[in-house]
Amino acid sequence: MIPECLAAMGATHVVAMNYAATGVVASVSLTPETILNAVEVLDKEGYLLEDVSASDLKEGFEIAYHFSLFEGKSRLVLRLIVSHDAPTVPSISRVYPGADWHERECFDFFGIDFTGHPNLHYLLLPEDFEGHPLVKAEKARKGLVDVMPQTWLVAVGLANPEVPKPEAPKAEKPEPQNAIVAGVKE
Amino acid sequence: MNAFLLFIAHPAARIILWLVLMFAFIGFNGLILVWVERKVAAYVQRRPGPLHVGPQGLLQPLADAIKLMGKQLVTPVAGDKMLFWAAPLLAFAPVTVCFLPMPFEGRFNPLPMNLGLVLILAFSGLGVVSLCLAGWGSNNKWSLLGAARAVAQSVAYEVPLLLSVMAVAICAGSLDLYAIVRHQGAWPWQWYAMKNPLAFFIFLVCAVAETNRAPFDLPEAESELTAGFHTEYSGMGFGLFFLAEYANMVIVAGVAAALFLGGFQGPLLPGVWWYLLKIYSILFFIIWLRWTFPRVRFDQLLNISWKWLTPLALLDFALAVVVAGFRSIK
Amino acid sequence: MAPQDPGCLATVSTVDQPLVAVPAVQKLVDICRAMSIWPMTFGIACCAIEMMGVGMARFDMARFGFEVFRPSPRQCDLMIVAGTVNKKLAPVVKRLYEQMPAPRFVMALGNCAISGGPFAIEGQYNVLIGVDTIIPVDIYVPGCPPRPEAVLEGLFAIQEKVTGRRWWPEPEVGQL
Amino acid sequence: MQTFDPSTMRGDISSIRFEPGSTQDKMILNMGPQHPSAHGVLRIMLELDGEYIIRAEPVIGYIHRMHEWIAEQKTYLQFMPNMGRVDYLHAMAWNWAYAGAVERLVGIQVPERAEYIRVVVTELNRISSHLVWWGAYLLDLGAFTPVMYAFDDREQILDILQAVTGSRLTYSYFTIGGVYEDVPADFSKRCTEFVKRLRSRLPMYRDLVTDNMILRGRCEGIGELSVDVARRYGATGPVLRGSGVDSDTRKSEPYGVYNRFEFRIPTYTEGDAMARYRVRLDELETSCDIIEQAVSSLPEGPVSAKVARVFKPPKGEASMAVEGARGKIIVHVRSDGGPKPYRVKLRAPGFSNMSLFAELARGTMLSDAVSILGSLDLVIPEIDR
Repeated sequence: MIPECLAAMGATHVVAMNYAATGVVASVSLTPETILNAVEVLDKEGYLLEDVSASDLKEGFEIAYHFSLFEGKSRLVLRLIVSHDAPTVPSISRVYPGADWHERECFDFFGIDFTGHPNLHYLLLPEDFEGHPLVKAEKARKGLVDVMPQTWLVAVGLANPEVPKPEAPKAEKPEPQNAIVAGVKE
Repeated sequence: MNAFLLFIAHPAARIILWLVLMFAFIGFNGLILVWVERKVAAYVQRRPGPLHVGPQGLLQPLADAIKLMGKQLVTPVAGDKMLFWAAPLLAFAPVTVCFLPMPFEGRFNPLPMNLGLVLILAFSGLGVVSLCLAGWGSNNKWSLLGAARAVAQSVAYEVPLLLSVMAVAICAGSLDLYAIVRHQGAWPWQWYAMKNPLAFFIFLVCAVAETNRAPFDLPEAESELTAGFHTEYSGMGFGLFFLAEYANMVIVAGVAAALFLGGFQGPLLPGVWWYLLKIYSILFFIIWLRWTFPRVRFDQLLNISWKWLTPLALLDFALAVVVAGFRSIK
Repeated sequence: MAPQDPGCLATVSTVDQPLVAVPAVQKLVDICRAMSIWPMTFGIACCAIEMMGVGMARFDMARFGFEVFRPSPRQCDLMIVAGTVNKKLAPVVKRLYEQMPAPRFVMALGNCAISGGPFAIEGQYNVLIGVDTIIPVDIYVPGCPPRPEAVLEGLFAIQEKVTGRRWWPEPEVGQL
Repeated sequence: MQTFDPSTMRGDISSIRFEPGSTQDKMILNMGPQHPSAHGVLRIMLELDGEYIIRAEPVIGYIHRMHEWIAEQKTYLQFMPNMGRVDYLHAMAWNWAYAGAVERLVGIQVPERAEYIRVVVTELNRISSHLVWWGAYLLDLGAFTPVMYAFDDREQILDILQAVTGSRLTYSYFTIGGVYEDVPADFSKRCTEFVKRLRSRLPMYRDLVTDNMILRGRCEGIGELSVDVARRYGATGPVLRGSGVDSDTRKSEPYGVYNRFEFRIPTYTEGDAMARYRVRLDELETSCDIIEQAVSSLPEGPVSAKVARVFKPPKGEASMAVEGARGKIIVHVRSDGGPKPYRVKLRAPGFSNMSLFAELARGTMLSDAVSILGSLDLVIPEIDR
């Protein structure tokens, strides 16, 4: 399932994901230092840049790069986390020029500073806009453990495989299942 | 009655009468042509077109004209005010002169002279000056681009146009439109369009280009240059350009009808009706072209002229000279 | 509807002396104005497609004199604000309005142009709550997007506003 | 022309930023936001040398409508209507991408009939989107008539779809777990009739428009795009297929019931505007094929799984890729277990395709820029979101 090229990336974690449930084949955890190398690896393999998105978490801004091949179910997500105080990450627009606008969009919404970006300024928002609208309030932020699927958390070591198992079904599985299938309150 | 005939006999009076008539004709014709254009467009596009303003929308152009007169006239602050307002007048003024030597009717010639064709060609060439001034005076980049295109286009298409006209003039042995018409007959096989179809074709293409009509409407290319050279004109400033465009169309159609389609010659009907019929057929053709074809690109436009039309026209001219030469020897 | 921004009052409220002060002539001019309203080709969002649709063969607004879509604001009579106006676009809309020569009309087409529509959420950061906060609007046509029939009705309403009477028969209920 | 000093220029920051000091012999031209070929409110700043483009920079954001922000304020189902407004020309695909992503997140099985209906309405919508593009592109090239014919055909589709969805344009027909309502009884018949009608019109379009010499002159060899550039910029959809890559989400990651149908993915290898044009026209036929197959095998049954109005999906994230008329649409949904999404990211194909423009337009003429812009098939609200 996991493409072999991912080994050359220097990733901290490579987790195979269930495509039917997430639409992604593998999740690769990186750091700002390794992202450029990782992207170059993907470029050599002929991956297409789908998008660069960010998300505001307790741990910092999570930046997710989505790549896929021309054919087959091959979506990869490269993710890395930068701190709220100094959200800097090298720009990949040198390798993938299409990332230029995606990174500017992340700057618009979250204020992430992509170093080495040719023209990092507001793309979608007015040039005299102040602030970054998708940054959440401190208490509205959730941690990685709250937004990531259990399998991923276990694989990267953020949750213990033994401990959450009895807990997790109570916390996540039965509740939504009930709400969805039985909830015929029209 | 006698007094009137005497009055008519005086050349100056004839010219004045003719000019008055022509002004009425240009104005009225502009209105009719706008309606015809919209109706033809609507027919091509399978929709009703103007329908409810007057019977079959006949009053629509009148409403447009009166509305345009009632609009505020905006002068760009940074533009050259004098040039800006001189341009539409200059676009319209030569048009009236061009109607003077037009052979509407064989028996009535307001200004007998043997240089009618030269007069028309000289004055219709003035039109591009007005586009140039409009583009420059507006101080608008779109206008400037439009004006630059207009000048290049006009220069490129004057050449084959003149050559094709000269081919006919040489055959007819005259530059007087009346003489050229008389040189042809009432029936299609006696027309220059049949005798020299290449010149006719070249003339038609150049005529469309000279009047800035689609597919050669680059100076005002809507989807590229907003409105081209008349981007900044409001109200009647725009209206005059509009009117001049339609009047120019009539002029080229009139010249084409006289040079190639036998002008006022025709069986049964009085000549003026034949002439109008021929003019309007050509106009219909030009309108039809506009609603059918996409626009050519600028360099393609120039290529068509310099690489195809000009050599062809030269060839045609040479042939005409040879033919005319042989005929004179006989 | 008075403009909420006093900045454009000066441009809106100046009235020139009429050239011909004969009521009959003025009435005629008014009718001509109403029968020849040229809209600007200025589509912003979803409503622009319905604005295009109303110009196309099935609805054909040319029947009633709205034939010519002019790309240059200098030659337009009607600005159809067809879509959401946000803070980045607002100065542009205002400038376009100022570039149009008088008499000019503005139609707010669709809920976004009227009131921000589905984007007028508490705490939102970018969308203008109605285009009438920056320019005066003559006619509001609600819908998301309005059907072409509604756009036509809106255009008729402008004619009615200019001339004081409705020119075309009311459509029968349920006919459409 | 007036001389001016950029340093004293007030106001528009984008223009000042674009102007690098002295621009002798060059002209800075602002195309849009109100420009006939800007397809909405796109603005392009151009540096021109005569009519040749030295540098182009699109300025977008004039119709940024905060969809991603709104998603965080609304419940999962409440956000659905926004999907019809992201890309109003192919609203069904966006509907599907979002509904599909949420369905993946909670693990809902969509009933068979709903899947088939989804396919039919999405393909109908794709045809209508391509027809609008076709008309608008030719309008850009200065042909005024084809758009009327395109809209004529499109109105037939809208008639069918409004009977199904109750709306002409901004559909919100999909729900989480199926479609909102069953199709009317004569749906299949009308679809078949429409396909027949469109097929009979396509040869006319080819003869009158596609084979026109002037049109070819305006399209062939314009805006040539190599596969590598397309890949690095993330171009998808007809833009990518015009460069010869046989890549279509309907085939590569089949969603819904697309793997049950036989259809051909048209590709052309030239990579120019004409190739993109041909791909889109061929896709009309592809869509017709799919509609015919789907309509003829439309199963009976419910059209929607039972899903509560407000529900809480498990924490986690899901992505759904859908082939839209303009390319690969992806919706990423991230849930924290609450009733509202934690983050929704919309991947608009037009966004990536648009970013190609600066690359393609360099060195071409102004008229070519218009042609390239049209051949990329842009819907600005989708780009700005």
